[in-house]
Amino acid sequence: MLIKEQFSTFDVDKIRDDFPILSRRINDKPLVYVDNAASTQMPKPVIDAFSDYHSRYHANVHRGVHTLSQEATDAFEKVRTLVKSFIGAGDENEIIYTSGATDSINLVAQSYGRAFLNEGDEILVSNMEHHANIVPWDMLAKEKGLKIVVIPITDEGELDMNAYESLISEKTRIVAINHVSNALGTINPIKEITRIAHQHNAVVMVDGAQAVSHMEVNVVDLDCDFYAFSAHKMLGPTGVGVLYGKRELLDKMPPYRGGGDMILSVSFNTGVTFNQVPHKFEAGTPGIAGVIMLGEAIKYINTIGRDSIAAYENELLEYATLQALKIDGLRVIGTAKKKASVLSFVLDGVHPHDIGTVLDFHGVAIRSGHHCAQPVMERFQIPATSRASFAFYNTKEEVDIFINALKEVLEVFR
Amino acid sequence: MLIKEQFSTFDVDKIRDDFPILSRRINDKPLVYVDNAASTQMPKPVIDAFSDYHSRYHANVHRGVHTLSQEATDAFEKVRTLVKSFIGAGDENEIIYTSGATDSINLVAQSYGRAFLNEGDEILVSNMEHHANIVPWDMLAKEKGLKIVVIPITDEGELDMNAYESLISEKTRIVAINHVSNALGTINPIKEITRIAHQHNAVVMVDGAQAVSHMEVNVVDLDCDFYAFSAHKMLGPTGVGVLYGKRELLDKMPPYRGGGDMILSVSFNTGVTFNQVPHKFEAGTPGIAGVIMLGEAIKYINTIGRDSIAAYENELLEYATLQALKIDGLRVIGTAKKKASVLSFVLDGVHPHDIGTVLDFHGVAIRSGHHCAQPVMERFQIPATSRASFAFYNTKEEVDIFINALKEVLEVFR
Amino acid sequence: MKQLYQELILDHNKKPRNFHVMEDFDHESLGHNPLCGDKLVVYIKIGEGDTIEDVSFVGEGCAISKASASMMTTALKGKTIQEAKVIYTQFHEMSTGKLDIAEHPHQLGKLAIFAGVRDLPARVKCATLAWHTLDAALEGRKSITTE
Amino acid sequence: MKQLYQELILDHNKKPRNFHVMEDFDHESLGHNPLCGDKLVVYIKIGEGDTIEDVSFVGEGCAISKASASMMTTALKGKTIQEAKVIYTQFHEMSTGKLDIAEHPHQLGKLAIFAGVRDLPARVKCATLAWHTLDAALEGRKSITTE
Ligand SMILES: Cc1ncc(COP(=O)(O)O)c(C=O)c1O
Ligand SMILES: Cc1ncc(COP(=O)(O)O)c(C=O)c1O
Repeated sequence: MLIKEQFSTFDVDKIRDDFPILSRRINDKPLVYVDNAASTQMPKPVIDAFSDYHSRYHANVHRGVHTLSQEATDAFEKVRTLVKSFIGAGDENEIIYTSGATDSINLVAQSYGRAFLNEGDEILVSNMEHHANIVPWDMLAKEKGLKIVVIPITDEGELDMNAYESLISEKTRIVAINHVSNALGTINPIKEITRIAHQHNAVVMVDGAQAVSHMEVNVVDLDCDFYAFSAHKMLGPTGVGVLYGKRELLDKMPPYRGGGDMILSVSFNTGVTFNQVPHKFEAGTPGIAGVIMLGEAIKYINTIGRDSIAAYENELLEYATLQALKIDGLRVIGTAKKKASVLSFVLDGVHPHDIGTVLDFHGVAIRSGHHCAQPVMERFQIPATSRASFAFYNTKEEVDIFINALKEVLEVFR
Repeated sequence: MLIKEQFSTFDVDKIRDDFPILSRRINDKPLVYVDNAASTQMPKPVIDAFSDYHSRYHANVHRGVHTLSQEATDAFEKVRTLVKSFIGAGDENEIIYTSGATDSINLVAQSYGRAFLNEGDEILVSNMEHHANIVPWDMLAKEKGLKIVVIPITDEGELDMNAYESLISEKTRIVAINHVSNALGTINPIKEITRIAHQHNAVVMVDGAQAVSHMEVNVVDLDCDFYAFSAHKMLGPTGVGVLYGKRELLDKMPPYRGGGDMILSVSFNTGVTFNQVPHKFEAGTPGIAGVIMLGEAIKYINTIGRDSIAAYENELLEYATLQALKIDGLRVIGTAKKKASVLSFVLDGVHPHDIGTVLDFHGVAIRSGHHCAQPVMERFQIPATSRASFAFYNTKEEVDIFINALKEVLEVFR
Repeated sequence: MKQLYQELILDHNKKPRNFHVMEDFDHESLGHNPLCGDKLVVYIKIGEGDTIEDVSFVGEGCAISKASASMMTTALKGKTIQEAKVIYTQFHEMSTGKLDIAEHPHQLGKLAIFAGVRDLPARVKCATLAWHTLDAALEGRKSITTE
Repeated sequence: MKQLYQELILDHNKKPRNFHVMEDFDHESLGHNPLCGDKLVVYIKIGEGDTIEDVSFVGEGCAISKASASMMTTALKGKTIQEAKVIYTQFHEMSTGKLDIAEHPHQLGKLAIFAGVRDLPARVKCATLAWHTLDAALEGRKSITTE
């Protein structure tokens, strides 16, 4: 009964009313959406911000003299301040809008990496990264003759900190690490990682895609050099993301994409001069409504509070893990001491894709596959996992439905 | 009276009802939005597609086994077929989703340009390009030691075809040209341009940002190698765009951004293998709702028909030009024989920014400035222009309000 | 769900037929779906009159892909290459929804049980992996990769 | 609109005061707003007791930037550098909405007419260009670029 009482301090019913999709039915069953690590659902205030924008004040931003353009620019720029506070940055010019976490990391690889790394330099990449924090470095490494060094992970799915300390050296120029692993749920000790990296003058690229909506984040305290995330994993829209970078790094980096807004002047006679940060990195018309909705998503999350969210999701995860472990032949992949609300598992003799399909027949949406983290699968010598990932709008009852559906899977396949 | 009769064949009142923002008031006057070249407004069916998506079937696309993910993937991929037909492409794998025209052109510069151009090669860029079709080439040229050669334009703002023929040579590898100039309205003879380019084995990058919503476009007939445009200039959302490329070129091009979805497999032992087109170029979670809205925008435009749109807009432009030329000291910049509905002008003794501000007091939204086409300003030796750009939801009455407001400007400043 | 995971499929999944390495084969190919991690090898021995004298497979995969491979081997043994190709084409068209087996005559027999994947686009590749691999083997390609 | 384009501003736009090149200056700077194309040069001559003995400008720009430059020159002539800096700061704060001149005492005098740009964010840079250029000139910077 303890669990029940704890849950009741969090008014999840009221919260669920804000998410229209949660009343959807799938195969005649209520939708149980526990695929939040892939993308979260959107509450009504965020959805409404879109039609409000396009019904009232849409225009292209920057440099427009007319009212609509000023209103749009205002709303668009104000979100920078919100984002700044959301991740504890010191200066809103350190907030660059991108089209997603993937775009943010590519920006760093293409701008910082291409400008400042040289043949023989090393990039340390953890074995638990999402492809988004591997492939850009791999492409850069091939282009410039760099070496990718892999930081191993333990059987629990934690970063092997001893190995990290012995692999890092004066050759290391970049450490690429996620704050939270989407495949394992592991929360990494970023502060300790940056401390060690900085002793070797390496910069740290933190992929925060799975972190920002689940815990308080303070980039100044973490002392990371870059921090990337996507709006769609924190109640916002797809196609919008953020790159935070330390001002002194951003200032010296060359631009990424060329186009309007990122220049001060363009002349075939006197050449091109670039704009200041953040605009230097924001070429062309940005996703204006998307950014405004990112702002609404932040406000929504702030109203609930990330501490409460983390506490509640943690309870959900613990409860789900406990129930899952009672299932014969179920093995949890990723058993780090500090975890976000991700439950990855394999079930003896049943392929994850079959689990996914059977669960879908019960209305339960989980993800099956390699979760864009094939090196994690390789590390654990499995082709794929099933992954349930919880958000603060999920309930204990939904966990029960999910667990019961898993038991059905066993009945079908054993 | 002829004009009046022609106008009445097009039911603009009915169309205007679809655009909620058009009932907005600015400074107590009805909004007259004639800044469509910067960004168009959004009709209700497109706005509604957003909340429908997020209220009913949002999930991350590709590889999801569950129902929502399949529905989202389906809707997302179906738009590729719509886009294909919209621009007359032969194969939907030639349609790459990007974050906008700027992103599309950067993709070509970074992928095709970096892989296949070498020191001493030349890129021909017209003098009427938007910065989006200049800066990416300029950045590439600096990186690889290429030469940018400028194709001049005439006093009317037409491409100087004789100069083009004499500038192009075996050294020319890329010709960068917009289909329609956003600063001048000029419609360029793309078919003739590509014919000449191909005689010299150069590829043609067409910036179609200002063209797609105003006229029928057929990339196969134009025989261009690449064609770029943005959703937000054709009733869709910001943050979404398209790159069309010929399949044989796309196939041999290296990827652009690295991340999820653009790979087939990632292993620290056996390396990275890339996905097929179009996915090779679509790293990370795309703007899913954005693409779905792009599809709705195409359907909306198709219902009206681009031929009718072009005819109606042409009448608006002719009427507006006629009225504007009656104003003492007004000079139209861009008087090409073939023009889209862009009216750029300067007014003796009054700075464009003052015109913009005064017009805004009258509820009229035009753009003042260099329109991200500074080389055009340099060419005509003016600091900036005022630009009214019409869409099919504008009316003759709005043109009258605009013209009357212009007359007010003169009263204030003379 | 019952529609797809019928007894027959579950049975072939649990006890796949012709599930062994063939020593004395004429054709062999490795099929790989990198996105699921599924991998299987198909072996073929050709007999008189271009008939498929023997066909077997080994590998890992989900129930759909394993049952599909298993049922493919039982269905094709003894068929001519020509006949096998026809069945391959029909199976592919059924899975991708291009062939409505309720409306059109076909030679799929029990394989028609896989018609249900048509409604599960994410699983079509599972059902067709073995078949694509078979086709590759017959055409002399050593390996194929499906997305 | 009447709020912003008042007679005084229109008059200074049409007949800018101190609108000429200065031969015998102590400070000079070029201000450039590349986004509007506006460019102006400010000249300053320093007299006894650090006073601004003469100040003039030339250049191109919109009515707001021209009137602002013109009225700046008339306001500052005879002031000490110290006083000029105070007015510069107050003008800047008024234009960006940080100083509410209705509430707080200030030394702006007639320059208060530019308070209206506060509501026109796109035009603030027009009003402040001359002032930023003046500040740069006093600090010895040859040119500045505002965005
Ligand atoms: C001709 C032209 N090309 C390219 C662009 C850039 O489009 P976007 O800002 O949507 O990337 C524009 C829009 O401003 C344009 O008018
Ligand atoms: C840890 C991690 N990093 C990066 C990404 C990539 O994010 P996006 O696809 O939004 O660019 C994801 C999401 O799939 C993720 O989970």
